[in-house]
Amino acid sequence: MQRFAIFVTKSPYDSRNAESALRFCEAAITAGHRIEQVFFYQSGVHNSSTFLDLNTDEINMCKRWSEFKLANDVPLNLCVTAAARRGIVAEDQKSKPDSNLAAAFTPVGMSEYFSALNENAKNEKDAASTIKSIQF
Amino acid sequence: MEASKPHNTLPKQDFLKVKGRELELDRHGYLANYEDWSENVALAFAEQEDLALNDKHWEVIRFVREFYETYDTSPAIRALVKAMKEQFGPEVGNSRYLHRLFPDGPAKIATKLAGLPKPAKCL
Amino acid sequence: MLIQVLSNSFDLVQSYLPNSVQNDDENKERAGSVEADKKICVVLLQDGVYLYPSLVRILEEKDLNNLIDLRVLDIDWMASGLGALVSSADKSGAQTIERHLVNTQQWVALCAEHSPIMTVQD
Amino acid sequence: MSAYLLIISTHAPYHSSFAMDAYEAALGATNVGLEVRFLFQGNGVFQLLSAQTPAGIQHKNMAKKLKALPLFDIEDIYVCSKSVALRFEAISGQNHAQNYTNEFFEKISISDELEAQIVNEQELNILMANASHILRF
Repeated sequence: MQRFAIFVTKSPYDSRNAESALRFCEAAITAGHRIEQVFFYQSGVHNSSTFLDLNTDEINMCKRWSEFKLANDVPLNLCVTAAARRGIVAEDQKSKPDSNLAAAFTPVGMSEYFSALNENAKNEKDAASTIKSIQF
Repeated sequence: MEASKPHNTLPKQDFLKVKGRELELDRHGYLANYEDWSENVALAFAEQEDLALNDKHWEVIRFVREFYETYDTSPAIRALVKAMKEQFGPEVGNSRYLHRLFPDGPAKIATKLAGLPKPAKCL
Repeated sequence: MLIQVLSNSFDLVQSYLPNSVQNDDENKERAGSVEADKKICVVLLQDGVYLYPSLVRILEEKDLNNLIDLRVLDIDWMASGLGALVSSADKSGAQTIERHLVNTQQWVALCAEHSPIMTVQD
Repeated sequence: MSAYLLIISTHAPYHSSFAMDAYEAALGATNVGLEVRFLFQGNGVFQLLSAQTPAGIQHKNMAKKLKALPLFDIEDIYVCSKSVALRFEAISGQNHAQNYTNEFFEKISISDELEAQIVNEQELNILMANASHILRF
């Protein structure tokens, strides 16, 4: 069993980056590995937007990630600063009554991703417990 | 006919009144233009924060402005402590000392008083 | 080490590949390397699959097959339509690509096996 | 061998957010005590030109920002020598390439106290292979 942390950096629709990331996550879980978290950075934060509006024969990544979370209980974290800069906001941010952040996603600081990797460094001797970072 | 709802407008602008001038603020309540700063700006913000400024406060305020000019970055707490330690030694360059001066968070408040943008949350 | 390639920029990818077999022992010792002499696994995904013909040629020419384990994700390869081209241009090409194709499960297994994992994209 | 995260910064400073994104990711990582090594590669080496004056485009000066790296405990900073050589050949298009390259190496220094380390291809491969994690921007 390997533990993975997934780092997604590209916006859906513009690229197929996030689709590969999700496919990886699902296959990894099927194979008995663990996905500790998926972290969205740079344009990757657009994956969390409920404003994505696609035809039914196209891939809606926000919906896909939300379903993935429901099925597998994997935290979907996004960098709160990267999100704010790209107009993705959560409801509780004051002065902004509306929100386009899907409920499955949690706005966090960058440290959320790196603490997971750091925990890794401390347990270096125990290879099975180390978390591997994969960027998309 | 019902008046259309003005929901696609930019957020309302806030201002800081300093000596009869209205200075633009950003949405975090920080000074929008770094060049608008003067000591009176620091005093006006200090009043908002219920803070009576002494020489030690001013030393930090001037230091963070200098930091910003050198590095084009609002200093987050860790960098602020390290930089102050290098310049003033460990008595001043430690986070307990700075927290005593600015109980609501030295990086957060000192940068505000110094007219800088709010340091990024996640750094 | 595993390199995931999502870009079809040849220069970009080439800059991460070892240049030739003659590995510089002196340099390795200087940096105290333990890992550097391990085989590099290169997995082509998305647009990376278009580099497959060039990479196969480079590996042959520079005799890098002992240093680089080249893999191509099957679904992305199928999507590209390159398969028909490669097999019609060169009879042995069809067999070669068979050896390099991996499915999603095998890709995951490779990632579980190698460390670190670097992604090259535009 | 200590565990470290290698951040590779491969974009020039002002056209896109990549340079800033790499920089902020590095700062975020040291914030939780992770050891970070920072590599400038490809067009990323353009971030190191010391005479950047971006006031006209209303951007923050990347060269100035980079000088703060040591204050965030990032002290292992590397520059890919091949990337520099390739780019200055392209700029000069002539035999001045070597002069430009030498000039570049003389002028870059992240801060007065800290020199970036110039690495060749082999050193680079080792730097990557020995990393615990790599993020490339």
